[in-house]
Amino acid sequence: MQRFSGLTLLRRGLSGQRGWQPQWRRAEPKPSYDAIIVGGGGHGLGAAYYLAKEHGLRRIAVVEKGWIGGGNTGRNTTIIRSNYLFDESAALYDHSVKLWETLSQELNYNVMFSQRGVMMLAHTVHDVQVSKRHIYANRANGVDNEWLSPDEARRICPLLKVDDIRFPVMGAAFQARGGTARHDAVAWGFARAADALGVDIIENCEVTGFLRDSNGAVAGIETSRGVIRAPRIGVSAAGHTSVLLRMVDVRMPLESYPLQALVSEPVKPIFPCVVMSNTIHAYISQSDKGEMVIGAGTDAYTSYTQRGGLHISRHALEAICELFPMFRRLRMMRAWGGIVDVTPDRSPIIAKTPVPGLYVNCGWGTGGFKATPGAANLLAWTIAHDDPHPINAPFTIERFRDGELIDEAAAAAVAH
Amino acid sequence: MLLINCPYCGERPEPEFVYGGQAHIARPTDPRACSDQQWADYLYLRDNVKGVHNERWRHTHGCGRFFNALRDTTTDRFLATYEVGHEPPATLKGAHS
Amino acid sequence: MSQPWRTPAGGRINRHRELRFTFDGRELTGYEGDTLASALLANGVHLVGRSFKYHRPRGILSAGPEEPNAIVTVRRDAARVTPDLRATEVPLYAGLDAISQNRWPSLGVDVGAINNLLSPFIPAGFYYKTFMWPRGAWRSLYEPKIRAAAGLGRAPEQPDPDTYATRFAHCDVLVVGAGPAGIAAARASAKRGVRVILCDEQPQFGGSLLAEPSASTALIEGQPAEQWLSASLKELASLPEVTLLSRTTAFGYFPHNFVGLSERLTDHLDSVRPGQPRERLWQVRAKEVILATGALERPLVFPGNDRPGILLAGAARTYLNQYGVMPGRRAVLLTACDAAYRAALDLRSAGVEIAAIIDVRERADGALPEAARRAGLTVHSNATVVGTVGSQRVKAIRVARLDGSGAPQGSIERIACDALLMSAGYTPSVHLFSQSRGKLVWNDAQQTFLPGEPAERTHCAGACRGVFGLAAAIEDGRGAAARAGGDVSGSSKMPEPAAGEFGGILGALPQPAGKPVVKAFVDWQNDVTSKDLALAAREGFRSIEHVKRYTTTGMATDQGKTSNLNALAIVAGEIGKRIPEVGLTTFRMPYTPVTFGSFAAYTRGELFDPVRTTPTHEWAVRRGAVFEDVGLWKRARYFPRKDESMHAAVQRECLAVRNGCGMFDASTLGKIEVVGKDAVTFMNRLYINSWSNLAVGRCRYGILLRDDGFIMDDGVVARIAEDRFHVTTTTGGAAAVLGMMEDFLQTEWRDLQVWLTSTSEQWSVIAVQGPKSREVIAGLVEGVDLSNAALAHMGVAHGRICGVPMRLFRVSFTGELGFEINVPADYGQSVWEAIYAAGQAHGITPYGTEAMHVLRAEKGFIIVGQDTDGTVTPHDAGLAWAIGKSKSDFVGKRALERPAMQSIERKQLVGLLTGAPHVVLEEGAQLIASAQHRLGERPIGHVTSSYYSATLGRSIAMAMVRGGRARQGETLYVLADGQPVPVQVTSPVFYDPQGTRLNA
Amino acid sequence: MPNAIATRQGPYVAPSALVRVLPHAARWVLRGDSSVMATAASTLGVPFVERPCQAAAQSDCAALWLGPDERLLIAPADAQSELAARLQTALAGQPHSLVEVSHRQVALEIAGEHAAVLLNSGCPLDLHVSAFPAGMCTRTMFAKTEIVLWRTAEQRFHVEVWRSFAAYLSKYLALAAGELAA
Repeated sequence: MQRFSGLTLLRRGLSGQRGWQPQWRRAEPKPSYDAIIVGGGGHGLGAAYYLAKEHGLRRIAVVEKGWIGGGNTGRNTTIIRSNYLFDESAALYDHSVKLWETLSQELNYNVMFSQRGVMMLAHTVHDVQVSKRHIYANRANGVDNEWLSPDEARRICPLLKVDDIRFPVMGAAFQARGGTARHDAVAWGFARAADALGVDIIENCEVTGFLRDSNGAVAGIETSRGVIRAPRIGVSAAGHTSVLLRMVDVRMPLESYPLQALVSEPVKPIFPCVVMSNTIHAYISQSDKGEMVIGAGTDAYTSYTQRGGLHISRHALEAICELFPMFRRLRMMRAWGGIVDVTPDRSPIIAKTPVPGLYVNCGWGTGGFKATPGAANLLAWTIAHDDPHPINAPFTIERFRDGELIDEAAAAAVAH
Repeated sequence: MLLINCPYCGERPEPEFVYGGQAHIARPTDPRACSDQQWADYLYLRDNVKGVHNERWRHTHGCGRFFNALRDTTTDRFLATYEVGHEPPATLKGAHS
Repeated sequence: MSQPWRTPAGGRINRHRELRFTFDGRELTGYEGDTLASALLANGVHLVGRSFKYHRPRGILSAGPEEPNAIVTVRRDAARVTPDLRATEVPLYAGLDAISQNRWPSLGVDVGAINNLLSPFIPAGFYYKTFMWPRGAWRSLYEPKIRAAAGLGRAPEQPDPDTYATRFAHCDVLVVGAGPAGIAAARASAKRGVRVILCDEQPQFGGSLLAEPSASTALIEGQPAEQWLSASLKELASLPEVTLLSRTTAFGYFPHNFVGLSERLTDHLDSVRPGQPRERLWQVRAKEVILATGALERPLVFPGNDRPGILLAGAARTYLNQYGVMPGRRAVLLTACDAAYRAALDLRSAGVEIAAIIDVRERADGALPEAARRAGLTVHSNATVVGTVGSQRVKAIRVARLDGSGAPQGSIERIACDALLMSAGYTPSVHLFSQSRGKLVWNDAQQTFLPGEPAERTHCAGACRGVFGLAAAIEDGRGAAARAGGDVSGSSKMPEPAAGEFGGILGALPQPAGKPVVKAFVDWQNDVTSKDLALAAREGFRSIEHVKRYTTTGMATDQGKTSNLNALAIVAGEIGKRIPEVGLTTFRMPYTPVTFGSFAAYTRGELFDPVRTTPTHEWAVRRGAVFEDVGLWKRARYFPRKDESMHAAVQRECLAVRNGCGMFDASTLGKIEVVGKDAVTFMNRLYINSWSNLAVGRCRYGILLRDDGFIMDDGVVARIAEDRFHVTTTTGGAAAVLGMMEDFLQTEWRDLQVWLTSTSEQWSVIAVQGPKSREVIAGLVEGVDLSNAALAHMGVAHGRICGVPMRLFRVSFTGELGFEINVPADYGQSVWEAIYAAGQAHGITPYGTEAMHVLRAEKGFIIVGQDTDGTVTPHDAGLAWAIGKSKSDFVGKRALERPAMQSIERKQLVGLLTGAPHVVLEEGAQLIASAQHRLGERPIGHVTSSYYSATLGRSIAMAMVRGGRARQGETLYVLADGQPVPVQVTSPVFYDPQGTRLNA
Repeated sequence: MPNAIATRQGPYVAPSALVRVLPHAARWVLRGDSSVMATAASTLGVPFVERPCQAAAQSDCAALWLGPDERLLIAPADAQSELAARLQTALAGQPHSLVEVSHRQVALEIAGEHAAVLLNSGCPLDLHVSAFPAGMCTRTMFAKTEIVLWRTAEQRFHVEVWRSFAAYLSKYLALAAGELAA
């Protein structure tokens, strides 16, 4: 692998930036591999990288229907945090945050992980109770999270309007280690590093079926570019997981919804952290390029169209304009949609499937980006050991049958 | 904002409706006879079809009625809507995969 | 002389109204009808901005929404500051104050221009390759620097004082674009008598006709074009079913022919009337959509193509003919198509010297080139520009002949000029068609993507589908209208475009070998050069989406309107593929940027979400109550007496209830009337409780689960008649419970004869609680015997209070003798006041939600959503007693039998008492089993409710603890801020466990 | 006899040009099959109409089709108890649900040349007279509140809204009406 550094950039600058090699090879599918990852997003590429790096597998392929990083990896709002309520979730997401903290060096690719802090606003007495429960639970689990008064919140984010709004801000939970990263770089960085370890990254290769051996175990995949055999296959295909697993007659507790996001035109730095409000549905940060990056909600109905309704983006901007009334004059430059796969308890699945040799990583809903290195790392472990790592052991498919839900959504539920 | 053809009121804008998930998932008549797996299947397993999806909507802010629809989840185009308790229109049934 | 570059006459500006404006503090003048760009050009100002990365001086490239260079901030006043506006779209008004961006200290002298010298070392994607060492420096050093360099204008820092509006509209035909094709389509549609909306982003309708010279001899339907335009617009304006929207951009095409339009209402006005909305978001549902969105001219990619003074040929023509502005005195045209010759001819007529026409094509022998030659203009075909000269304005160009292989050869001729017009041809504007998910098809003849199979009821007309030329566009517009009107007689055939109206080239012009420092820009704003695209291709980025993301081409505020096709062609060339094989990046909304405020429109402050208030709200406000938001409701949290703290007020309110009488507005609770002969069966199937044995005139605490076994809601349910229940729900759960009930009734239990009606707002509910409550209401109530014998705890009676009908519940959420008085809502405040007056003798005290929470916690009553969290079963909450034991099924029952639901390690509801009575635990604090917490040791529970109880003279708390009920008597430790606090696990019922008080 | 007699007070409604509050009314939600609806119509003295989204009105009484088995009955406030008794008597023996909701909601009238345009500031329905003629009624949404919308004349609408949403609806209308005045 050609090393990236300021020095090499300088040196190549003297010769017109010639001599750079492709960051990953354009691999042709081989007849067989030790393991195949289906899905060339950050999660899938990362899983291939960790399989090669930490588990010594050498013959690995990642097959991607389109271009790598073109799914939810490249369509999210890049928020990274680990302040989840339940012990199992906090452990999972914090595993990921720890990997994020050294990922640029690990991959020799600047993924621009920016620990700007994530502020989650509380607008009601109930919100305050829920926030504090998160904070105390997180701290007990070694995850940083602190309570901010409205004044303290404004000291960190001076543009935030806390009074004279429909739902005044009563405080906020703040995770300083949270932040954002450059989404495309994560896919490319994992691809380049995996490629350097011999992983074949095969783009424009759509899976059309699975091969099974006489015991019912998985034996390979049928693709638009021919049959590829492997005894172990990890599916990391986000919104299309249900479609793929149906090919081996496994129905998944998943539904795929459109999720939208949008950015403003770029402006000079003005916004120092990530601000989220689950109560009024506002999610905002500023990108390195200066755009305000805003997450909108999911549409009400399942869809694979990668687009959503106007009322969904309106709703997102209503909330942003309420909290940041100076942003009413900013303009939406671009909006886009992704497909998110949602489980009944809003927690992911990283697990073995009923089919031997077939593993799945899915159900990340709206929060998959933050988990990229962690999920990849754990999927690789699970494939390598044919058994989950203790961190992802609770995130099975069977938890729904047994009632062992990790219900992050319900835990924030409002009643009274 | 979709335009949805309520079988009772005609074409109406999406804000009047509430999505009701996959259609034709009947609650087992004798839950005691269900295994844990069967009960979990009823609660949680969904086809999540990429293609023609059989789904429920309720015209909550209109006539209040639940009804069923066939919608292509790759285009969001509705093929048909029909009343609860009815089967999807025969001509379209083949489309359901 | 003011406006030295203005023509003596002509154009569509109002020369009778001169407008003063400033640019970077310099005072200038223009005319009404100018854009900021045309006014700047009229003053000879070409240097307008600096590019994003290299801070290169930039001028005005275009005359429309595709402008990548001339990006400015407009400041109407201190708060009305709008960054990142295109000068080509900013309407001039008196007093306009425009400021250039991305430069320091000034536009002329910009320190950031050093980046231009460093450019060899900062190619596309350089930041992925560096800034990684040392690790900590990213956050402290590199990232702040990168961020400071990025961004264009400055965001406003004061709240926007403007207002925004929105409107839903419906039509039979929406026509987007009021050029010749759009107007023809609108007229033809309107003739059928249907509802038509015609919108255009420009202040005036006419599209390309506006750029025609006023003396144009072009004929439309036998009339001079100008006459046809005004007659058409007059006709359209006279029709009641036609809506004409100028300054209105169709920015988004959503499913089912739903189109978002952004109408700009005040940005062109000198002053704005208070309350006048700045913009209106139109949300249009159209039966048929006709897209007549025209085409955008492509720039040419050649070395030094970004200097101020270099602009699109069509833009030059627009400035001349529409605005009466000469872009230079000595111009050169560099072209790859015939249409651009019109610019040279028109400028020549206006007295501009045309130094040369350089045509990169081998031959230039169409009608227009011939006309140019006849006019005495020098045409060099088979030649190209290999460089430009000038720092802040082009001074000269360097021209070379092309050899047989198409490469520059031979001597280079320098031609002095102060303007370079360029045209690579036109790209049809397929943005909205693509947004609608219509298929784009590569057209080899036109070398562009054209609309193919539509996904919606969409019809394209004119240049946006490759139909160029006036007559063809008109015919096509009428054809589209016919198709939209249901005429299927094969009229979707494309009219034959006039010869010479299309054509051109894609990609970079041939460059001389060597010369690595000279830049040929593809994306002006983001400073992406043809070399950057080549580098991306070398580094393995072969998908156009990858190239776009790696180089940022097409990702600037113009979203690639001028750059996308050129970039695609260059990438295709680099990797040796045909353009359609490389693919096209997806078109996404918005077509041009749309103000956030117009999306939010009226939705702000008290209109952000409805503020729901109860019938006694006004009284509570008068009493100085402090309110809390619960869902959309405002509920009185406590009623402080002057200078009283919340803590003191709550203690006082609690003690008043315990010792005398308190009153509380419980109106926000959801209420559902369940009626029908099968009502009891329905309730049995739904709730965990048994209802068969509930007598008429009695009520019961009911619990509702989801079918996964977890508590969803709770509330008191009264049997009003054999076939009628009055069901109450939590405040936040009302809509969800009704929805779930309807779901079961309509889709699962269609055998039941039951109807549901929401009565949440029919009833105002006044809780009168405390040992004196009976005496307080006795004097007001008629027709009900309030004695314990006649109306025992959980009894329900009908009667009158203060002369109005009432449903009286003897229920208690406080543990005291109490009544909940339901009266029709409009009487709520009046009855409340009467009770308050009657209670004066007994020290009646209004209390809020906070005291209510304390009182119920003293009794160990849960609050769904606070003590439960969606993962709690009735067993967990200590409510298993409520389950109707003989029932074979109810919603949630089967799920309760799953293994995990049976675990003794589940969290269960318990009480907690601190050793020190004054220590009030933090809600949400975590519980651990030992005094020392080891990091990573998982907590065994959490505090759900915690208060200081004035009644008990100590703190109390409720908690969910693993295996909690078996731990009664144990000492656990509470982990919050500071040292763990020891607590004793107890029953959650702290007060009057026998219930003697509420049965009094 | 109690010494205090309660008075009726509707919710706050923000004033604006095209909007006025209609007088208190008696209201019921009636559920049942078409024979129930026919009985109720004759009791109320309004025509029996089965067409979806159609109101039947006569003098001060109206029956609004809200769903296939649902009507909103509206009558003068002072006729409330008498009509309630007559309805109960007439409907006795027929399966039905009659629930009084007189105080649940409040009625506004929006009238004038711009009435439909004003409503379209928050209501996503096609209110062109060809699509929503006089006599048509339906539950629908106005911005973030549910309403019942009934066109009583080409330039006049009767809007029913739950009482706690009346302030929101009327303030929204007042704001949107401001720009129409211009």
